[in-house]
Parts: sequence; structure tokens; C-alpha cells
Amino acid sequence: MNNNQKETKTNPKKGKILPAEKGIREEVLNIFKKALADNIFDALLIPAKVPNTDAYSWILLQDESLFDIADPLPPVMTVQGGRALSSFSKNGELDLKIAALMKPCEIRAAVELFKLHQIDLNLVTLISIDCPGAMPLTDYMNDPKKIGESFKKISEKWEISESLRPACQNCHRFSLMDGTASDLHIGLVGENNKVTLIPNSSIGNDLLEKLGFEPNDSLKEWESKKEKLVKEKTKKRDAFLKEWQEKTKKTDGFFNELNKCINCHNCMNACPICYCQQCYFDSQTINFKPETYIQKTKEKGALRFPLNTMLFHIGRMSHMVLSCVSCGACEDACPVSIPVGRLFSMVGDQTQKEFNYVPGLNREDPLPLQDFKEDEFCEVETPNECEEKVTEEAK
Amino acid sequence: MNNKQIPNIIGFLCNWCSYTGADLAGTSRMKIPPSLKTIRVMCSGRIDPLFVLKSFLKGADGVMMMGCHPGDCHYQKGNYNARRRYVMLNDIFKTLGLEEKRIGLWWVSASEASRFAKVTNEYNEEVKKLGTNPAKEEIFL
Amino acid sequence: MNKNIGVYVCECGPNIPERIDIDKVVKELSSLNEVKTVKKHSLLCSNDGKKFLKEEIEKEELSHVVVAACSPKDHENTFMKVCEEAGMNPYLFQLVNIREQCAWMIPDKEEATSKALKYIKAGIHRVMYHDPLEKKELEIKVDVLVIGGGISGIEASLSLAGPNRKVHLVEKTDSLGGMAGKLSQILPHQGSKIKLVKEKIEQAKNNENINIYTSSEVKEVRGFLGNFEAVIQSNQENEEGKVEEIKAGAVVVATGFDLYDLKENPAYGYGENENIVSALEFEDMINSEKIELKNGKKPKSVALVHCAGRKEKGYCSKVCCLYNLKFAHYLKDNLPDVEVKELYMDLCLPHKQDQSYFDQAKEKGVEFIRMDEIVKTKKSGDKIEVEYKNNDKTDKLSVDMVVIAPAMIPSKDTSELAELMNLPLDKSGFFKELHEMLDPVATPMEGVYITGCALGPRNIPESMTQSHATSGKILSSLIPGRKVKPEVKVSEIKEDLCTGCQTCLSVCFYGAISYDPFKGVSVVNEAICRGCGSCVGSCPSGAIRSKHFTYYQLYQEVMEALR
Amino acid sequence: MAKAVKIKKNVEEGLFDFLKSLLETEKIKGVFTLKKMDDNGAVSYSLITSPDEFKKAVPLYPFMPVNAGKALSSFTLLGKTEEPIAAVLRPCELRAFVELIKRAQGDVENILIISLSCGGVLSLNLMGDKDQESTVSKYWESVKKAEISPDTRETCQFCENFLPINADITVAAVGNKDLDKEFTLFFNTPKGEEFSKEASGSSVSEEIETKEINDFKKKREELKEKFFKETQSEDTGLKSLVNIFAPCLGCHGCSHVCPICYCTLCEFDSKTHNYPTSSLGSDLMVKGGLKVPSGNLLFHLGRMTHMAVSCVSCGMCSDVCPVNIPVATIFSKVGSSLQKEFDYFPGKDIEEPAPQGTYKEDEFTKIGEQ
Repeated sequence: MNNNQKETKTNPKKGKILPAEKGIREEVLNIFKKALADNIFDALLIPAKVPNTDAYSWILLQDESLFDIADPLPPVMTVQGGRALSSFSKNGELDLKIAALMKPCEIRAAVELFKLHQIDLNLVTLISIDCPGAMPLTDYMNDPKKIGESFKKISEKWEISESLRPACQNCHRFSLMDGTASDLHIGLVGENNKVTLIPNSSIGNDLLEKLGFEPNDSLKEWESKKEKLVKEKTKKRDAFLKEWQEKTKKTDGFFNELNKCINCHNCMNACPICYCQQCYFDSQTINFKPETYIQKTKEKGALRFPLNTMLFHIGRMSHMVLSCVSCGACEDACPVSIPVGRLFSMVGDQTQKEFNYVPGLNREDPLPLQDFKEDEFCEVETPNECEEKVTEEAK
Repeated sequence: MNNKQIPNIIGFLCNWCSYTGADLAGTSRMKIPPSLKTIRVMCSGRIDPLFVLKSFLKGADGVMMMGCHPGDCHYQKGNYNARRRYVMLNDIFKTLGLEEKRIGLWWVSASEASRFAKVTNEYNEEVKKLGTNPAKEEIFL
Repeated sequence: MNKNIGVYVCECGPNIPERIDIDKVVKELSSLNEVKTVKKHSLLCSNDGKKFLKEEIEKEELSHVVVAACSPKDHENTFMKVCEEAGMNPYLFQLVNIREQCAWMIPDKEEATSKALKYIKAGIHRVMYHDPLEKKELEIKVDVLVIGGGISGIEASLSLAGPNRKVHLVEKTDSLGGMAGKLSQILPHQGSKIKLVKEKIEQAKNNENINIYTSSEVKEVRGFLGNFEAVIQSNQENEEGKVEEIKAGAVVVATGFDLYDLKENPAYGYGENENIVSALEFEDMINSEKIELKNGKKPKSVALVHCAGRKEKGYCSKVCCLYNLKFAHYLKDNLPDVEVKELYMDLCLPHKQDQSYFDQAKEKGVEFIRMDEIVKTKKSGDKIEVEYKNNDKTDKLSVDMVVIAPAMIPSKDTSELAELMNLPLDKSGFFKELHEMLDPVATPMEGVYITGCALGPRNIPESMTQSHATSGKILSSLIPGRKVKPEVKVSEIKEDLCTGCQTCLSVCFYGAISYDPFKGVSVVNEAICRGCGSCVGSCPSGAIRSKHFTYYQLYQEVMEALR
Repeated sequence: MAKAVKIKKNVEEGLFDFLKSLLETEKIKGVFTLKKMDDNGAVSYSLITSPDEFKKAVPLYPFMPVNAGKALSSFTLLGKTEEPIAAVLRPCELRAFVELIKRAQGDVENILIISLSCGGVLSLNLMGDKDQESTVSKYWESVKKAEISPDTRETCQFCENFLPINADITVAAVGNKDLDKEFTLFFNTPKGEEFSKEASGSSVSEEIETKEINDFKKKREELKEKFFKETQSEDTGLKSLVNIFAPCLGCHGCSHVCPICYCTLCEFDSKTHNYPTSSLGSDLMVKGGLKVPSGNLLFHLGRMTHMAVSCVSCGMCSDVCPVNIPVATIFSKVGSSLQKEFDYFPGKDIEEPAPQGTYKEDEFTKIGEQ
């Protein structure tokens, strides 16, 4: 694993600012064109528009001609990047150098999957990019042209528009964070028509060097603009969290949101963190005889089908919510428009704070449930003992 | 490695009839197209339609399924299952406008070396006419 | 596991180098990371070659071996044995066919070489996914299951049972003897009543090596020569539904025949007049020595109708002519004044004694009348009028009594049993032998034999001969102490992936898969599975794996071929 | 001819009352049907035993939140129900249930099957919509007139098998102009007839197949041809298929909601078809690029080989697709063709084996001999 965390933390960060006369997209692609041509990478994982369709998809790009369809900032998130990356990078050795250009939430997912041994990050250079958000998938599929156009406008202005995906509207982690997630970050929020390259690891540094860029430019302007946007979005996020915490305070509140659920498990299949080959809630472990179901029905008067819908959501939550990166892929994939992304993000926010854990921030942070401290959460034991313990330790 | 080798044909041969027939064709020094790569399975019933699909989607220009003639299956009836599976694949290909000729089924017995030579050569020519399988270079599969 | 793969390319004398550039092959393979060593040899299947291979495996500490040589049909076993002798699991070996399906098929040396390389690379990648399989040996079971307690089944049982061999004889009805047991005399020229069948039944009952199950049915049979499992269900009153599982090394099917239902064709008038009787009913009359009409009088004239059902069924039942002659003799001998008329389509008298028996009947005054078919049989006063057609001419005769000889048809449960045991039937619905002339008692199921009228109409001597033939086949193959090696490359089902839809059960021709209702999954009986893999291709969940032909192993071959 | 009873009530109310009386007289112990979940329009299938909960039942509400055949299969997977229940299913759901029973995934014993001549259901994304109620009443208007409601799902619009097979009791809905005032219940089986006394109405002699029904069928058949044609232009082959499935996320929602996809773990979700990293080099060398995750078409075509021949055209797959791929139309098209080829009508006869598990020696005899 690469790591020169200290170095990047102690030195004030510097980067390389490139002019983007032909537009940001073009310039970003140019950097990768060069990297491929110079054999710095053998292939690049990047979103692309499928020719003759309105659909977007990830491609592993090697042939230069494919840059024509590549798009670093597509209007929709199709497959979550972390999921895409894991689909080919966990089943064996690889003698190719691969770079992946992904949104920060996708990078975070990739880091979580790395911790779960579903992605081999030794094989891949992670490159993150400032993300203006994306449009809801269904909206886009219903009217690709219109939604595509409006996305263009929104993304140029870094507007927190109501027509963005809810997850994106409430996202305060859309840019580089102070951690060891990506190797290189591409800053876009800074000066107009400029692309800022920020190395975030020794690999990132090497990369810039190989590209012939010296990271001497000050990042001040990018940082200040980023901070401003982060603040704005954090405010929006806090409001969202408050609203939804209110909404779900009543016991039924949470479940009522899930009334429409049809058990398709699309949320789980779109979720990058749900990496299981077979979901526990799809397995035969939870089948019972008809009498058991009738007994249950008699107790409550009625039994909802498909069975175990609530068990599925709560259970899935217990499995993955500590690693939830709030990417909203689940909500995008839901055919009955349940705000499942918002629900999970809200619960995730609370539980992650409990463990002081930010999923995907650092590659080194252990997963909360794979780790423990002996002296934490003593309040869940008998409160008296807890107090004693605390006073003892104080001595 | 020669990627441009055209055509590239995969043959799934049942152990008892077709593979033996192919051996006999070799022993009799019959000329068989080098494009054909044979894969031995115990029975044509073992040929999972997914193998055929996967071969096609991975770029095989042609896929040959071969087994014993009906009634002669070493395992009694395996080839009847194979036949149904082929009919199904063929129908799916036709309905979706895929080139159904890229897959085929032939019965070749252990003694029919000349039939083996005939059908493989004929199929080779047919696949040549079809040209390269578009799946070979299709990125978005 | 660290894989030490050795690749050995055999030249097969001049056979392979003629068309394949072996040195090029060896050179290119040597550059592969996966391979520990690559060598060539002039003739690996020779004693010298085998010694070389064994020493190599030991010296290089190989875990996997690929030999590129001839067809696996030729020397797969040879080399697997060498691997075993060298301490390797023989299934971590792959024989790549670069002779028959490469060198000998492709005249162009460059093309042949390139294809050989692909085949060998596929072999290398395949062998990496091989599992070390365990060979098993089962002691052969020498006992025999005989289905059907008629004369054929009894005879087969008697000749098979012995101190070392039990016979399980299963009879559907409550008594042994079958159709032959109902006859008054066995062979017409033996003149007097003899007790042959009864004696045979007694012998069988007294034989301590024959377990007789009457009022019982075989509900399940699975397995192969030397290794059958069967379920016998009792229908006896006090133990109805009781099942017993038995094991056997071979199965004899001797389910006999039934008789054509004369009511199917109203022309015979059967059932409409009490003095129109079937041959079997007439046998009863003979048995009770009471040949009389319903009104208690002796018949003055009797018509014996042959060939009932022949046209309808499309075959000759072979035995009716003789027993009709037997009836004629009996009538003439016991009722001296009786008028006997035999109506026949064709006479079938194939045996050496038959002709004189026929001549004697004629001498006694029996009248033989040729006909094409019976048109009508009806009551006319006290008499019965039989109307028949001969050469487009219709004729009539008038008699007191009509005896009709119905055709032999497959016994009632034949098709059910055929399905149960996966045995083929012929057009008429009788069991079908492997080959009518060359292998007349064997079936496509190794270890299952058929004898007697289950195969079609035949007379008692023929049935006896077949029963003896069946016994001979079984005695020569089921020798006590012999071992069978069940197939190693069988299917297995991963329980947690199986959904229990039982599609695999319906495509398995050996009954090797059963359903475990408690676990809700299908289970393979490895002793019975033959390893064809049909079930694998049928499983939508991908829960079935055929050992040594797994998805991953075959996929390597596909990928290499397409590279 | 089936026994028929005319009930002088609005069809929804009448069926509700009929079921209620079955439940109250304890002739059945539970009703499996649609139930309102909240005031926002969400409905869901439920097994109901208490008459109080039954008040929320809406048996004929035009939504299919899940294929009820699949739901009943999950209920009876481990054996038949000991206590008798009644289940209200749409014809395609009933066909799905029959297909599942064939595969040992369910048991119909002790279940009274009630179905209807079906006008289709509304697309799931209309559930919870603010105009839901008015859309539903518009829907009923077209059912009365035996017209194809434009708000119903595409799959429903071209469904010609809208009369149930194997139902014990059939509600005649399509083409009844007076559906607000009266409707007919057909008791098709002895099992159904046992309950005919509970239907408070007068015996009539009617046939379910009226002229309206036949005309309706014809209209739908025409649409079917049209939709099948439009799915894919004939001459473009692989490329057009690639384009149709290009937006696919690989969520496999289509297979999760498909009643015929009964596998506990789909083969295509299993490790077997994971992309082998080692193939990357050679794939890139040939193609210059690779879709990630790959295996999109293998999944759809592979799933087709597993289930299309038994496809009951219930349309759940299209309804659930988050990227609007017309999955159901494509699968239905392939399914129809396969079903014709194997002379198989999915869901018709419980005793008839599914085509994958059987064969005839004398079929397709020309194949393989050329």
C-alpha cells in the first residue's frame, strides 16, 4: 500500500493548475490521453456514453479513439464506480497498470471495498474529481435530452439544484477530503476554466512527475471556493438530516416510508457496499412452513407479502450502514421511488458519528465492527459501573 | 497469438461418438479445418447452453455442438436434451435477430469420420461467409 | 497450493514431428510462468517413456502433469497410472490430443503447430483447476432381482439361486405360476396332464436362496451392473404399503403378457353369449373336466377361432395354433361325437413335432377352415352362428360353442415399469431387447435382462431357453468377490445453491438423483451416477458440478481456443 | 358450463363482501389479496385473517406490487397450507403460480383461487402519485368498455391471456358496462362451487367469453404484434441488442421480481460468472476497451435460456427496471416464440412438465442430421 500521508499533511499542499480553454471535460481527458500515450497507464476506468444511445456506462479504456465517448462528468451515476472497479479487480492477478477516475463517493466506496478485500488497490491508481452531482437516473431515462441539457447548466454553475439527485443535493463530501482515499485529485471548483491537479499520495506525486507537471501552484483559490461550497452544502445537509430525523421519529415513521417496497432488492444490488455474493436475506435461512406464517398472521391480523421486507431493510442496514458512503445509488435504482438513499444516509450519519468513523476517508482506518476499544461505550453497560470506571481512570 | 485468425470455431464433442469420430478422421488423415478447436465433454447433454452463449459472446465465430445420433447415446437419452437446448438457443437467436448460424448441432457417430470431415469443412465455409463475429470487438457486452 | 506443472510433449515416433514443430512448441511453452518444466520424449507410452515420466514427476516434485500426445481414448489410463505410481493423484493430469485431432488433421505444419500450442495451453490452464478425485471400489453384489413370477421368472430364479447368491423374486399377484400356471397341459403332444409348472413353483418355494414376494410390486430400481438398489412394495392385505429396500447385482424382467380383450372387437360376440368363451376359460373347463354348455348339456359342435386380435395388434401370437390343436385333440378324445371346426388365418406350426400333431387332429376329423376375418358372431336359436370372410366371400357356420384364442399383448404394467427402469419398448408395447438376433435378452441398461413373453409372444420352451440364457449372462458377470469401480467423474450438488426444483431429476436417466424433502434439495447418489452431466446443463442455479468436467475446467478450454 | 351467479353490486364491493362472508363464516381462514397500506396510495399483497384488517382489503385494485404467484410460492414453499385460504390473483400471476408448483416451489392444495378477466394493471411508478385515484377511476371506465387503458403497463396492453386458466372462481370484469351495479361470478371447479352459496345473487346462464371479450382479445393481439415489432428492428442483430441493454445497471431487479426466476441464488450473481481479472489483458488487446461491469448480455441471454420458455408475460421485470429497458416485451417476444416451438403454454397444466425437463424422441428429427 502506498502512503506518504505525513508528508502531504505537514507540507502545505501544492498542485498543478492547467488552463482549460477548450472546456473542463476536454482538458481532463487530455491529461489522460497523454498518460495513456506515454504508457503511464495501460487502461483507464472512466464513464462513457454508449454510442447511438443515451446510456452511460463504465469502460476500461485503452484505445485512444474511445476518448470520443468518455465523459468524466456524466449526467447520471449508472453503476456505482466502487462496484464497477470491484467487478474486475478482485479475481486474480493483473499485469496492467490501471487508473480509475471516479466521483468522491465512488472513491470512498472503493476504499471501503478495499478494506473488505473486494478491490485490490495495489492494482489501481485512484483519481478523484470534484463532483457537481448527478441527475436522478429515472428522470434522465425518461427524457435524456432535456435532463442532459439542464445538467450541463447546473454543473457549470455548481448549483445546488432541486433537480439533482437528493443524495447529491445533500452531499458535503463532493471534493477531496483530508485523508488517504485517492492518489490524485482533480479540482474543478477553482478558477473558471482551470483544472487543478492535487497529488494526494506518493503515487499521485509520481504521476504528476511522469506527466511532466511540477506541483508548484498554490491551491488557495481552489481551496477557498471548495470550502465555501462545502459550508453551503453542509448547511443543506444538516437541514435534510433534521427533517428526516423528525419524520422518522415515530416508530411507524421509518416503516411507512417503506410501504411501497416490492422486495426487488435493487437497492442492495446497486449498493457498492453490499458486496455479498448471496445476500443473507435472499437465502433459504428465512423460509418457514405455511402454518408459521398463518400463526404470525393471526397474531397481527394481516401479514404483508412479499415476506420479510422490513427485515430485509433493517438487516441490510445493520450490515452496511457504517460504511454507507451516501452515494444514492440505491435510491436511483428503486423502481417505486422510496427515499431509501436518504433513509440510509440519515441513519448512517448517526451511527458513523457514534464510532467517529468516516467511511472511505482513510485506507488505514479499520472498519468499526472489525475493531474495538476496550474502554468505549461503557454507557451501554450498567451506568454505575461506567461511572466508577471513568473515575478510576481519571485517577 | 493470432487474433485475426478467421474463423475461430469451437466444437463441443461428446466423448463416445463425436470425439471418437473426430479421432478417426485424424487417423484416416482427413483434412479438417484448423479453425476448429474441439472440447471434449462426456455427453452432448453436458453442453450447458451457457457455454455456447459464452463462447459466442466471447467472440467465437462459430460454435458446433456434436453428439451421438438419436437413439445411440452412450447415456441413453442425453442427446435428446442437447437437441432441445439447441432448439431453444437457435430460437432465441432467431427471435433477437442474432446470426443463428453461428451455432449449430450435428450428430456424428464414432464411425462417421467422413461425416465429421464433411460437416466441419462445410461449416467452416459457412462461417467464413458470415465473417467475423461482431461480439469479438463489441465493447459494451 | 503451489502448483508445479510439468508438460511433456510426446513425439509418438515420427507421427507428431512430421506435422508439428515440437521444438517450437517446447520453446514457447517454456516461457510460460505457470509451467515448471517442459520436455519432449520420443514415445511416452513405451516402457522407457513411462519410466521417464515417473522419474520426472518424482524429480521435479510435480503436482500437476500435462501430456501432449495422442487421443485420451488411447493412453489416458496409461499415463494416469504412471502419475499414480509416482505418488500423484491421477486426476491432476490432463492428456492433450495433438496427434489425432491436430497433427493428423492439418496438413500445414505451421497451422498444426499453432493449434497444438493452443490445445496444450488450454490443457495447462485446465489442469490448474483439476481436483484430486478419489477412486472407489465397490464389491459387486451377486444377488439378483427377478421381476415376475411366471414360468420365465421362476426358471431364471431356479437357475440363479445358490449358496452364494440370493434371488429376490417379486410377483404382482398372490401366487406364482403366471399364465403357464393356468394351463391344463404344457405341451400338446405330452398328451396327459403333467405338473411341470407346479413342480417348479414348489422347487422355488422350497429353495432357501429364493426370497419370494407375492402381491408385491417393484417401485424403484436404480443403479447398474453389480450395483442395483430397488424398492419393493407389498400390497398384501395385512401389510399394505410396506416397503423393503433390497440390493442386487442384476435385474431380470420377466413380467410376461396379458391377453387381448376380446370385447374390443364386437365381431367376436364375446360377452354376449355364454357359450362363447375365451381360450383361457376353456382351459378352466378342461382343468375341471367339465366341458359343457351353460344349460349343462355337452356341446355337439365347437368352433375354435384362431388369430383373434392379430389384425388389430399387427402380429402373430405364435402359440394359439398349437393350443387350439390341443383343444381339438382334447375334445375329440373326450367327447367322441363332437364336431370340431378350426377357423384360422394362417397356421403357425414351427416345431418338429407340430406337423404330426396337426395331421393326427385331421385324422380325428377336425375340420380346418381358412378365413380372413370374423364378420359376426351371434346367437341363432340354441346355436351360435359364426360369420366369416374368406377371399371376399362370406360364409357361415353354426355351432354349439365357440372358443376364441386371443392375442398376447404386453402385460398391463409394462409401460410403467419401462419408465421406472428406463427400458425401451417396441412398437407393440413389449420390452425391446438390445438386439433381436445378436443380443436377445440384454437391454441398453447394463445388468438388466429380459426373458419370456415380456419381450413378445413366445412359447414355453423359448421362454425357458431365454431364462437360461439370462442366467448364463448373469452368472458369468456377477462372480463373487469381483469389484466394480463406480464412476469417479460424477455430478455433485452444492446444497446451499440448490433450490429444489427437481429439474435435474427429470433429466437423469439413471435415477441417480433423488430429492431430500427435509432439506429441500436434490441429492446425487454417487454410486449410481454415470457422469454424463445432463443434470449440469439443466440446472438454472448452477448448483450442480460434474467432477473433472467442471465449469471452470471447460471454460479454460473455451478461453484458450478464443485467444 | 360453469355455474354462474349474478351479484347486484358494484364489482369491487361485491367481491369484497363475498370474501368477507367467506372469512366471517370461517369457510376459509384467511384471504390473500391486495390491502391498502397507508393513505398515500400504497397497496401491498397481504394474507389477512382478521375481519378488522380485512376492511383495508382492495382485491381488484389495479396494481401488481409483486407477482402474487411468487408471493404464494414463498408462502407454500415448504408445503401445503393446513388451513384453507382464498387468494385473489390476476391470470398471469396464477400462471406463474402454476409454473412454480411444477418446479416444487409451491402448493395449491387448500387454496381457493379467485381470478378475474383482467384489464391490466397500472405501472408501479404511478403508485403514490397524487392523481392516483382519478387514474384508477379512468382505468375502470376503460375496463367497462373493454378498451385498452393507456395508463396500464405496456405488457398489460398487449396481453391476450387475460382470462384465467385454473381459477376456481372467476370474476367477469372486462366488457361489463354495468360493473358499477352488477357483475357475474363464475364457479369453474367443484372446489369453487362449494363456495357458491356464499355469493348472494341469482344463478344465471352465461359464458365468460362474450363478443366484447373476443374483440378485446383481438385488439390486444394487434398491439402485441406492434410492440414486438417495435422492440427491435430486425436487421441490426447484436448491435441493436447491445443498445437496448446499454443502460442496464446490472441490478438484476428483473430476475429478482420474476416469478419464474425461483433460484435461491441466481447463477449470474454467483462467483461462477465473475469476470476473471486475468482475461483483462487479452480482452483489451482485442477490443481496445471493455464495459465494466461486463457480462451484461450474458446475463440477459442466459436468463432467457433459463426462463423464457416459461415466461408468463406478467411484466414485473419491465415495471421494476430503473432504466426503462422494455425487458418484459423482449422476454415475452422470445418466450412466445419458444413456447410455440415447444408447443408449451406456461401455467396451463400443472401436470405438464416444463420443456427443459423433458423431450420427445420424435421431435426436431431433422436437426443434427444435415
